[in-house]
Amino acid sequence: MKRPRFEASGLFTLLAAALILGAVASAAIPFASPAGAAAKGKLVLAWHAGFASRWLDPQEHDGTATPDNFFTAIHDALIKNQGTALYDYPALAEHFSVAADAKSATFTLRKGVKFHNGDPVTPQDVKFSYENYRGAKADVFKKKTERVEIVDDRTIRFVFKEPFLDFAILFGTANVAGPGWVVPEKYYKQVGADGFKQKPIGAGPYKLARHEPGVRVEMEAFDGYYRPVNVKQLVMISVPEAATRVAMLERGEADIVYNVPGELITKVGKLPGVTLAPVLSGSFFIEFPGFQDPKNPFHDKRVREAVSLAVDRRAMNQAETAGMGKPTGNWINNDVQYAIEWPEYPRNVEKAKQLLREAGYPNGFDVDWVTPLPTFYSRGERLIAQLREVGIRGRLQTMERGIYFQRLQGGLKEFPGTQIILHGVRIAGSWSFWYEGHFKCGGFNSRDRICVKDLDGKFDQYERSINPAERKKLAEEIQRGILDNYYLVPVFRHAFVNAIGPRVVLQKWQDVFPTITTGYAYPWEDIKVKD
Amino acid sequence: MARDAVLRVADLQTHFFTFGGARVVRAVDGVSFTLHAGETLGLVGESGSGKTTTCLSIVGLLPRAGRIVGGSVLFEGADLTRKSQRELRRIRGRRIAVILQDPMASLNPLFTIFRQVAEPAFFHQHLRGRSLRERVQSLLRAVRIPSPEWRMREYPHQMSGGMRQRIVGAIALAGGPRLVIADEPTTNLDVTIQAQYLDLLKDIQRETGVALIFVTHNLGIVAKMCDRVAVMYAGKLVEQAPVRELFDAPKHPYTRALLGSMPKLGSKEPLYSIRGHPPNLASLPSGCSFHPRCPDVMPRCMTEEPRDFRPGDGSVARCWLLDDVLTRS
Amino acid sequence: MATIPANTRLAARRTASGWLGALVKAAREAPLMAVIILGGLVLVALLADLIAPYDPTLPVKGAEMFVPPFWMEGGSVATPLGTDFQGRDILSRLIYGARVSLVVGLMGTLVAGGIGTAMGILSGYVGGWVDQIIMRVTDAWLALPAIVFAIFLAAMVGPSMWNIIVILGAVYWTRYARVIRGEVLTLRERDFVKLAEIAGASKLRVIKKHILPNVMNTATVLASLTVGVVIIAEASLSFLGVGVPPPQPAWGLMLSEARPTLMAGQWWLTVFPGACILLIVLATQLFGDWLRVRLDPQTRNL
Amino acid sequence: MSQFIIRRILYSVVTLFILSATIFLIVRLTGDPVALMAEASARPEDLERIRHQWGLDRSWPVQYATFMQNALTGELGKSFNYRLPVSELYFQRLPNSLTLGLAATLISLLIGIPAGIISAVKVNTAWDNVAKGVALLGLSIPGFWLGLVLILVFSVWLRWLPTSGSGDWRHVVMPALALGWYFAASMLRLTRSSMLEVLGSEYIKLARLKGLPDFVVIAMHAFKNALIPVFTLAGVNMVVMVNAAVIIEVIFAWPGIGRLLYEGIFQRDFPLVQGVVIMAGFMIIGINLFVDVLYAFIDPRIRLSR
Repeated sequence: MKRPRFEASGLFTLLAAALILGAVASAAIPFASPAGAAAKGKLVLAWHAGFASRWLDPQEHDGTATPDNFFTAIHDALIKNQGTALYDYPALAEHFSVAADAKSATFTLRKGVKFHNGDPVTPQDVKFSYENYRGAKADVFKKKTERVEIVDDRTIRFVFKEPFLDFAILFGTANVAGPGWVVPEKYYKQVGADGFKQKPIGAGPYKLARHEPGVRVEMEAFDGYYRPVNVKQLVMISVPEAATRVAMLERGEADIVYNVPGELITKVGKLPGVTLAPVLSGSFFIEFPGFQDPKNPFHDKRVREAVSLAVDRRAMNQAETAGMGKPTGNWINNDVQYAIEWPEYPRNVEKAKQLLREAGYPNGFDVDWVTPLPTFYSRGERLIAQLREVGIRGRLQTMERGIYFQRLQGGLKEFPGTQIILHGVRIAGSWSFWYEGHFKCGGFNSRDRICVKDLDGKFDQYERSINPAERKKLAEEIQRGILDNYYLVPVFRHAFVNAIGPRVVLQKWQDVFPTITTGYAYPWEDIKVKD
Repeated sequence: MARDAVLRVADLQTHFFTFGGARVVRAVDGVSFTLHAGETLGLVGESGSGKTTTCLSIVGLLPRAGRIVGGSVLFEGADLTRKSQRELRRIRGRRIAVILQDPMASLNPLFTIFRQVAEPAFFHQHLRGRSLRERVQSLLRAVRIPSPEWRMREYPHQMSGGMRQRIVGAIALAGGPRLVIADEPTTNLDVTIQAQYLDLLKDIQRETGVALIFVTHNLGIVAKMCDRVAVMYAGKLVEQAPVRELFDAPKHPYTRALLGSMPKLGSKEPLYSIRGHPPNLASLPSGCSFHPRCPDVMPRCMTEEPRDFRPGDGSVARCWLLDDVLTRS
Repeated sequence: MATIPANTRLAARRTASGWLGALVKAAREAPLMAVIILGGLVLVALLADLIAPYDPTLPVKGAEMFVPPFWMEGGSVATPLGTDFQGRDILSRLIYGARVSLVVGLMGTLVAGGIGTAMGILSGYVGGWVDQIIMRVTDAWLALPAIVFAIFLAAMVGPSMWNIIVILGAVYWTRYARVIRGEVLTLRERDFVKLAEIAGASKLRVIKKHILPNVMNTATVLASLTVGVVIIAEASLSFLGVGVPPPQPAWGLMLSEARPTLMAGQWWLTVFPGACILLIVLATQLFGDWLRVRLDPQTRNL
Repeated sequence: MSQFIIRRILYSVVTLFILSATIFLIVRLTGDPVALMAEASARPEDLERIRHQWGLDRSWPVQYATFMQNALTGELGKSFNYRLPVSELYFQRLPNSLTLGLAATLISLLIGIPAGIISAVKVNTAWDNVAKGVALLGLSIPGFWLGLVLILVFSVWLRWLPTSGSGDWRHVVMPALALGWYFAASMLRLTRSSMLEVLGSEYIKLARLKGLPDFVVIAMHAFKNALIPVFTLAGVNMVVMVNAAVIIEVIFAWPGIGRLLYEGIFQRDFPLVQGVVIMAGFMIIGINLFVDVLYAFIDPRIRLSR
């Protein structure tokens, strides 16, 4: 339903002002905004982490999953991931089309779309946002883009040097890159990049009311938004301690709580009026660093298969996320382009032992270290206990988060001897980002720990190919190659369990967490609160 | 005596109970003496003989484990041992004052001289403002403090030991007391200041007619200051006499020993030192407590505790020797 | 002692009041309570391998997670104090935890005491610019948060119990140094030290012969007070995720790992480790109080 | 007096220098911040870009020189994470930390000192034992456990107080109690022993012999003298409470400096960590100076001798 536009010319605003004064004096009826149902009520969201101010500026999107909360609240993009749309939900752009040869893409802006400060969203803003973008994947866009043409007062065309097949996915996925998120050029230049991060202006459903860096962000409904905004005040508070978040929920101080810890899932589920929202999130998988070396026990495919057979994915899922996660087949989440479905791996301790005997390890072997993704140490401990049952004896190695990532980027030399890494990650957009970051030789995280030559070769071929059908075939071939040879052993997709308080209107939790590509509660404008 | 008795102590007993009463120390064991206005009584004895405990018993400020278990202290017609703390507080500092031994520690380092001298007058005489200031200045002049209006604004650490002891003296007088107890006031002063201080006390006594108990172990001071002397040993008053009689004809062997161990100007005789060491007050020797160290010890001394004998020259002594002398003469 | 004014004629009477006073008196005479608790803990720590029913780092075969203590409904005698979120036996973890906490507590105090005493003596006795430098370092390091050290060491060498000991030592030696320095300053003026110097003793000899023995009782009293502080600090580091690394059972880690369960009603997962920490700190404080009075009344003002 | 001030300024400069050098070095040894800042699918050249952007590619001595140079002009650099000048971030959070620190100090004083006095005056009685028990309890309960129990009881069950966050006075009560409780115990012990020592002194005996009411003897004469060591401890505690209340701030989601530092350390936000620690250094110097001036005000002996 399109809301009637309110073309406030100078004269009319004066009249309206007089009207308001009269109304207030007489019966203090809340001044109904020209749009349909007025936004009302307040929603408080308790976060599990601190906010970094840089997350308020899409121009410096850091590629992680968290900033999309703020992008979707304060800013808006031409096309974005929302609901079941992976990347192509039309937002600021009424419609868009990608040329057949994928060498250009044209977007037509919605009429009368405005920024919070009233300035209209113009193609020049879109051009500026795209060219000035320096966040994640900025180099990919720069390398492949020829120029940005402003066709008329509502149309922009991006012309590429060569076929840019992944353009739409990169451009439209909030938790991958940010050039598609439009910022007001005049205001951005006026306050500068850092000033913008303190008082951002966007075209999103909420405008910033108050900002305590790292602690609290208060937003108010922007009535000029092209979709109805239900909740008047949206408040996000950073509450690092899980127990406190649950207490806030119990006491009604918070309406939505992110990341309820494993131990509290059952209890929170039983709280009166509270609904759990177990969003399938990061995928946890086992990596065998340096298995290419013949001396490494995991060099033998049967040993790797034995590990897969030894892992009790159901028990892990039940213990860690109260059964709300999903034991996986493919280590790549199914909500990304070209990801293949894969049946859940079976558990068979006897077959695992038998495989180990065949591979020459009748009474198992010792693993120097089992290193889980930091703070998920309990999963590491469970994995060790399960592997011990088949004779693979490992010891837990814990690290502080910063050091863990630094070690990963340090490559094989940081993981000498026989080691197992239980890594967990969530990347949106395309399966190729997973492969490139976590499997390819020289990838950001995988570095030189895996390096399967033939699969890397196919991946280069995939990157060069411009024929979508060929790319899809190659993508499936590569993924099957990984899973058949157990180069990586998927464990389970853990559930990022959130909790929704009694004041939020919903039939099922998916009403508040509709977007499948994220664990967060956007689009914000659709959330309703009981008054 | 023509003058009325200010203080009459009869058979005072003060014991210390430690370790839950298991160990009882009879610090003061039956002490009796009388004190008249304007008179100075010297209380003499080795350390640990009960001198200070006697004084504290009089003002009712015994340390935690101390208890008065017998005898009476009559002062201005009332027995202080019967009085409650509240009543005693109205007497302390107003009717009975005490001068302590260590001038460096007797004054509160954080308060001005004025405040500390003014407190008794402030609380007991309820003097305020101008009259209080004048009172303090007159007191300081009485103890011969130069330019009192300036000095009273200063702090204790800005004054010498002698000056501070005079301030303590002024504090003692602030309440207009009838009895002043000076507990070894000059021990910590060097000799020249000591003499000045003693003259000062003498002048004050003459002007105010205040009764004075002078606790010391220095017999030289006793000779100079006191009218009567009481010698204490192991919690008991072994001899009591006017100064002249005591120095000329000491009755009790312990008194003689004390006098013997006092160096005299120009004499070449070896100093006499009492053999043994002071008794353990928790387990006193049988009979006369001094018998293990007494040069004239008799078998009787070891078994029977001597009683007070009055040879008639105004002195009292608690020693069986006197018993024989009396019967013989 | 404070002077309680005497009152009227009284027969001899006991001074202590009621059984509480007697208890304290007993505790003050010989630190019965402290000796019992500490002795018991040391014994438990030494015999951990024998008395602990299960391996503390592995889940108990066939036991569920979050099993309550045996006396509660759903509890079982096989796991008397219940199981944690990994299904591991809490009793065994507490027993092994005693070993870790004692080692961290004692060794941490030793490191802090060692450095602190040395620095204190150095700055107090040698004086001059050495004193200034050490004092300025103690001032400066008061501002340094322990977590920075913790992560720095974990980064360089990998997290381990010994890291924690070094870190806690590095953080708490400054408090030691200040107290010991104050002590040495007064000692230095004392006659027997002056005489030793006049007699030609070298600075080192004076320190060894005169300063150190006199400082030792202050150091030991401070040590007894620091053990408790160090153990609680270890729990705090675990809370921040940089404490003794899992799966090693340490009381501080058990307590901080189980804190969400406090909200979930499974109180025993935090109460048992918390009670153990309370016990050991109580014992060391009592021992400290007794030591303080016993060794030297002068240290009463610590 | 001027000689005293010059000496103190010299001390402060040396202390700050040592502090800044230590934190500069240690923070850099905790790891490379760029690894955390870059996105999951970044490439090596991305890392170089970020490293250059923040000047982390220059040698350490050069970085330290620029850091100190800016610090002297009060500019503590810009936080990687918040893109705000560190000083601005610090002063935004400082009032919260000061409120919490003061409230906790107040609690520690209001509980610690009176209890210390009572247990000193009535030594070895039931009161004394109760006070000693409270002190022991205080020293042996970890702050975060106490914090969570407080939330559970007062906020979830009794619903009297808000669970966390900042706002009106009701938000401060529980965090201040959880933070102040430990320091109340140490304050109690020190007050008790300091009072015991003073009550045994000659001038207190003389004050009693003057027949002054007990209240005057204890509250005026004794307490004022006992106060000096108590103030030193209160000063030191105050600094710790403002800067090291990270655990309480995390539990109660209190927007203080402790949390800022805690997140800064984990995210290797070098300028933020360095800036906050330097400011903590300033605070220590300031409070030490304040306590010394307070001494001179209380104790005439000090006022004249310096």
